[in-house]
Amino acid sequence: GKSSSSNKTVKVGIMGSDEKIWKPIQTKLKKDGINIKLVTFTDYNQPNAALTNHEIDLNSFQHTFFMDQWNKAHKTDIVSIGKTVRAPLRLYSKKVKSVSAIKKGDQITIPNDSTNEGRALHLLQSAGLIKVDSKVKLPTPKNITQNKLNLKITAVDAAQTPRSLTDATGAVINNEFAAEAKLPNNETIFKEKINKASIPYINIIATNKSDKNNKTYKKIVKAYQTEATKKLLKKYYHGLTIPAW
Amino acid sequence: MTNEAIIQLKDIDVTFHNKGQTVTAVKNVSLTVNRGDIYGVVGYSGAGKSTLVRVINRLQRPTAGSVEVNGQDILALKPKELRVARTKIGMIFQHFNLMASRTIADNVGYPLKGGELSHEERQQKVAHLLDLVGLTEKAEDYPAQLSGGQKQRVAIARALANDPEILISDEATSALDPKTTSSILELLKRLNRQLGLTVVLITHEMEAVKEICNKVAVMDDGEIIERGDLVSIFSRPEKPLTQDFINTATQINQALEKIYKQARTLGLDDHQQLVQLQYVGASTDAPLITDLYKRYGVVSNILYGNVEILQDTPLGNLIVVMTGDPDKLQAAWQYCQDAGITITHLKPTDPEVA
Amino acid sequence: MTNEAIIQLKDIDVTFHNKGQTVTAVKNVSLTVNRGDIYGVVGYSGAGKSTLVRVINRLQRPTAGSVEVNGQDILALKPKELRVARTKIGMIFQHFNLMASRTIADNVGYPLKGGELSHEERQQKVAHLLDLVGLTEKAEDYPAQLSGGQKQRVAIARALANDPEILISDEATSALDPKTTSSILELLKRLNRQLGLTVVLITHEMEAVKEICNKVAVMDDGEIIERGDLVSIFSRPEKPLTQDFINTATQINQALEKIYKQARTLGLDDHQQLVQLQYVGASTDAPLITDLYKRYGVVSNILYGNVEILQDTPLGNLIVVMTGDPDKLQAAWQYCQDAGITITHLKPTDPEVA
Amino acid sequence: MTWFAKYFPNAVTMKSDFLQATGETLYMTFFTAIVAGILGMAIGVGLIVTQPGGILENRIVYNILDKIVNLCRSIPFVILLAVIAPLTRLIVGTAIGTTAAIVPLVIGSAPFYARQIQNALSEVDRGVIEAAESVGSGPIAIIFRVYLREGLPDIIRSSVLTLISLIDLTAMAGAIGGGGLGNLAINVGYSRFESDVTILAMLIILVIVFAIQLLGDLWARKVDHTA
Amino acid sequence: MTWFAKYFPNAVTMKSDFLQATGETLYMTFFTAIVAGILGMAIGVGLIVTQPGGILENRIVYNILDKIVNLCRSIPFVILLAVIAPLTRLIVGTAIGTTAAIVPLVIGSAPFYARQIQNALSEVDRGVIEAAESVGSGPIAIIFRVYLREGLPDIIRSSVLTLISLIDLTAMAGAIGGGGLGNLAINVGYSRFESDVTILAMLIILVIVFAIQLLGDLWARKVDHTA
Ligand SMILES: Nc1ncnc2c1ncn2[C@@H]1O[C@H](COP(=O)(O)OP(=O)(O)OP(=O)(O)O)[C@@H](O)[C@H]1O
Ligand SMILES: Nc1ncnc2c1ncn2[C@@H]1O[C@H](COP(=O)(O)OP(=O)(O)OP(=O)(O)O)[C@@H](O)[C@H]1O
Ligand SMILES: [Mg+2]
Ligand SMILES: [Mg+2]
Repeated sequence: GKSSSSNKTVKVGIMGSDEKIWKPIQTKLKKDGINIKLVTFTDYNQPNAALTNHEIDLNSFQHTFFMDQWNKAHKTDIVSIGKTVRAPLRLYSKKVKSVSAIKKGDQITIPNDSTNEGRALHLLQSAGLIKVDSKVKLPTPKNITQNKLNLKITAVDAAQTPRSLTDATGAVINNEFAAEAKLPNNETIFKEKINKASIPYINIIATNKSDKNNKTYKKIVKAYQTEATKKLLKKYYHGLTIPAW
Repeated sequence: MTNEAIIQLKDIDVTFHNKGQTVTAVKNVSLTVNRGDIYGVVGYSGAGKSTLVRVINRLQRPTAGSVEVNGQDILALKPKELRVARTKIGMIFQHFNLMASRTIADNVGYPLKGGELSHEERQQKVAHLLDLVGLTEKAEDYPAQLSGGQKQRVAIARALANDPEILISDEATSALDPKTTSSILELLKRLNRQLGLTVVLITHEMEAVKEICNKVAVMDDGEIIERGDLVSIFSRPEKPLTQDFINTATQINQALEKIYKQARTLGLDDHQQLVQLQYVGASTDAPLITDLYKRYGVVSNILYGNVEILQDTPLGNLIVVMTGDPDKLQAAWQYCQDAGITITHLKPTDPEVA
Repeated sequence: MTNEAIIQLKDIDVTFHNKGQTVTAVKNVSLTVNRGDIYGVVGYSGAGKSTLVRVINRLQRPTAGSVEVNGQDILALKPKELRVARTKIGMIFQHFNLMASRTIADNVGYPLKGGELSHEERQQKVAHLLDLVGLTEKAEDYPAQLSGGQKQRVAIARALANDPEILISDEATSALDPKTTSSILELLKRLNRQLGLTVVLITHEMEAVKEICNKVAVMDDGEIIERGDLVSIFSRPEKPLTQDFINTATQINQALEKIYKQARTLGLDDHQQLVQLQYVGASTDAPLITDLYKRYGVVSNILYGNVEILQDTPLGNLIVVMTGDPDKLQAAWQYCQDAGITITHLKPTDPEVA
Repeated sequence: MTWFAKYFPNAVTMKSDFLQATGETLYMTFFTAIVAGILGMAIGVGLIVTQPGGILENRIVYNILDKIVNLCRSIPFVILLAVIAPLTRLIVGTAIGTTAAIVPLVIGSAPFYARQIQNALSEVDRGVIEAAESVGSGPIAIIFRVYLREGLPDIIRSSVLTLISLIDLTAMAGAIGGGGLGNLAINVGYSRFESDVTILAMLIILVIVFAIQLLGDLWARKVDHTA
Repeated sequence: MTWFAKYFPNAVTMKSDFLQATGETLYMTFFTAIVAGILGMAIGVGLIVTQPGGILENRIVYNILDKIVNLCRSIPFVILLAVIAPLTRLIVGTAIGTTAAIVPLVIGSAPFYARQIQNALSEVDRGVIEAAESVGSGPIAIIFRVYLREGLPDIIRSSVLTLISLIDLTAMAGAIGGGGLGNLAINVGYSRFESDVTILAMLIILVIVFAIQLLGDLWARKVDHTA
């Protein structure tokens, strides 16, 4: 979309679970003559491909870290035009009350999509459970350099992580799945810290570099970064997902 | 042959329902086969022969009627009892029904599987059966590699594997050459004599019927229209169909046709007469044709003849031109009739005489 | 019948290779069939008959040899040409090969599909063909609902659908009752006479051969061991196998066996002699048995007789007991021999005479 | 509707979503079935006629078809989606959405169907083929009038099997925004732990599956004249 | 190895991952094949013998089996994983990991295989069954000595088809930590944009698929004595 004239359709690629946040924004913008069409995906690889092929105009599903990785691998120019949320990972357990109670040989599950997998390992590292190779940006269980407790770390489908709590001692769970699974807060035994290291994990609205200055898109970002959205996030995520603007 | 009934079919009906259509293949048929019988079943293609015999081992449940085999009410048997009963009833299928996945030896040995025989005994038995049907060389081949007649012989050997008391043979020699047919019929006859095997033999080869059956039933359109022992059926067929079958088999119809054609050109005069002589039994012991000349000076020229021996009874069927004075001819015919010979006067112009 | 060759097989070999095994089904066979011939092929089960005829329309490529049909080198034809050539060669398969998914009418009409006939013409033709084989009623049924013989008749009708010039019939009447067989053979003969249809007829029914073939080839173990016109094969069979086939067909072997049994108990004296008389052609026009009495006072009693007419030529086969003075008997036999009759003296103790 | 609202608390508010998802599933299944059906049928027939001993025996063509089928069947569907995106764009102009999903669905199911057809047709009696050859039928006639006709009952049964597998496969179309009931069940019901949505979506799939199986069975029985 | 290192820059460092994934795929495929094979075979045979006109005709059993198969086939695999987790726990003690994946894989592929078996066996000639009945063979003998034997070439072909579909399915086992080549291709190669890993994983899958197809074809040809 090159024109910034009002009353145009903007296709926004999102993950299905974000629909409830985006629907009210869609309704609101309609009054301003911006027609948002939400395109939902389930696979993280598709929204960026669709963006570079101009099948969608914006997407809102990734954090900066993922975008950078993607740009490097695919030699594309996708840029962020606005922050959305922070979605810190948490380590949950139904079996133990604290990290220190984790025993030798226990099993910990982590999400199996690459960024969350790496992030989850870093989380376990900051919880003092393991050490991972610092040279590797996106570590996998293979890159664990120290595992004193001899933990069994298994990567599973992100949606499986809450479900795996029955079997595993602990599970590193994405905010959205934790929210959807309505996991009680007291089952959190470790939380990703919000600090410099977590900046790359701030979620964004992204577009092609050529559309960086598109006024309509900026309006959409504005429409997202409102109090109303904050309320919605609170309502749906109970503080698991934190507004980042 | 005792007179103990081994198969008793009573008032059997078989009706097929196929998508709206109804075909009654067997209608109200009753049939008793005694132990030791070789019972021939003949009839038009589609008359219901195969359907009828399939009722005997309940491959086909009749729509109505009762079936008793070996004193058991077959229709009332429980599955397990039925299976035991079936092991005593060998069956040769019209379409062979061999297992494509098994070798010839394996097909023949199939009925012995799960039986009491040891592996060696089974192999020996199979070898013996294959030898009986002349297929020893093909033991390790598969049905697809066999000729039509070879497949049929495998089916025969398989049906005999269980040493059945009853053998149901649905056109078991239809694909066999005369020599092989003969040897198979010999085999059946031997088993019949030596072991008392009862045979129900569906066939359309009247030669085969003549050769081994002691009783015959004739089926037409689902019904048995005539039945009886072999000689009476062949010598005194009552129904036109039965006559037709016998005539076709002896080729008398074709012969007559040809004779008529010749006779017309021949031009028979007053002193000559075309007659058909039919006789059963003793008549052949008396030298008929010589007699006729000796007694009446009547000269008989055999145009067509068929004298055969059924179940040790000769059966004669001659078409002759008799030449002599008209009154002598009359006397000769009288003589024949007195001797129990059936005389039919044939007129060359007559289109249809049998 | 012209003498123009329509099928010429030269030095045909067919070898099957199956998992290591090699079977040579046809060995160095040459065969010429003239336009208008009805050529019978007989032989033991497994002799190679089916394999041989499949070579004619290249369903089976021979391992060696050449095939010429209608002046075309069949083995050199391109696929398209072969297809055209095949439309002129009707084939009745030993195992029928009907399409289970099509009705009877549709099976018969199959060869006409894609041809020049309009829908109505096709339907008419199919109706006519079904009528010819007596299956009008079953037109809308499916093969699974037919009896064995009915299936075979469908196959016959299908083979005739294309009005072929050549009909290859592999045991086309083996599943048919004598009456239906007769009518099918009649049909073939009529097509042969009226339209010049050439027929290659594999059969094991010697009756069928006698009824319609003008030439016969006898196969044994992959080879043609004897061939010639019908009468000469039947009257003067050279190979034991051929003789066997003919004898089995006329049942002379079985008759002899029975006669021996009777004769032994009969106790023939010096004045009596058991003889077999065989003659071809004109002999039947002379009243042989009366003659023998007139001339030599020899009384002949026919124990078994078979006089039949092949291709308008009578063929006689009698077993008689002749009674008379020894010297008269001698004279009578001489007389017979002079008249072209083959005399075989049978001794009741002789176990094996044909 | 109270019991429904009670047992399906989330689903009850999603009527339009369900309608749309059902429509999408039917849409994807239908068009994929047509295209993959024709393609798979063509390849399956191709395999049968060119195989050793086939009516158009051709070792090269057979091997190529055989290898292509195996190749396509080796690619996990998610990866297939990505791999053939350029092709999808070429054909439907975009690589996302319900229509775009049809392309990978076709590529994903056609080879499978081809094998099914090949298996079904390899049961057609060689003797019947010979009978057709003997009356001068060419390859085209034999394919359409003999193979596809004699093999029909088995083809129908295999098609039912493939069709049901295809519905399963459409669940994965969510990955490229294809939507559908499977997607609803997985990405709404399952991922959001709203099991009533999952169950309702599955019930609708179940109804479709049963309908296909029932119609297929009836049809197969109708055209099966072997007994 | 230089060209390999050049074209497979990431994969070259992952030898042990590939070995492990291959092992996992073979492990899951093998054990699933055995269990689902037996189960599917039993159900398929059950369907055949109890169907109308079958040797143990039984409308009730047939309908139950038929409905169960349809039901299982209606559930998308990912959901199946979750739905049967309790069962999985019961059987293998845990619902995550390679061994745990076998349970849903079995439930996911057995009904499919059952249908394949049913289709394959419905081609067995009725006349041959009758011949066996006529010599007094009981249902067990007819199943093992006739159906499974006469239908063997078709059963092998169908098994190859199912086995290859199963390998495809193991790719989804990644969802519960099952690992395997498909998971490697998707969750390492594809989602980290390391296409060389994806390609190598697919190549290994391809080799397995070809091997199965080849062996299956050879075996089917060996036991097929119909021509
Ligand atoms: N496909 C095959 N593979 C191996 N051997 C075969 C094959 N087809 C036929 N044969 C063998 O070739 C020989 C001749 O077979 P053919 O079918 O020609 O006999 P036939 O004369 O027609 O016999 P019948 O009268 O019994 O039909 C037989 O011994 C048979 O076993
Ligand atoms: N399954 C079936 N469905 C419908 N009709 C059938 C079925 N089986 C046989 N028939 C019909 O029943 C009649 C009798 O068939 P059957 O097979 O008993 O005849 P047959 O006397 O054995 O004939 P052939 O000598 O030709 O074998 C035929 O008209 C046939 O069409
Ligand atoms: Mg019959
Ligand atoms: Mg033959």
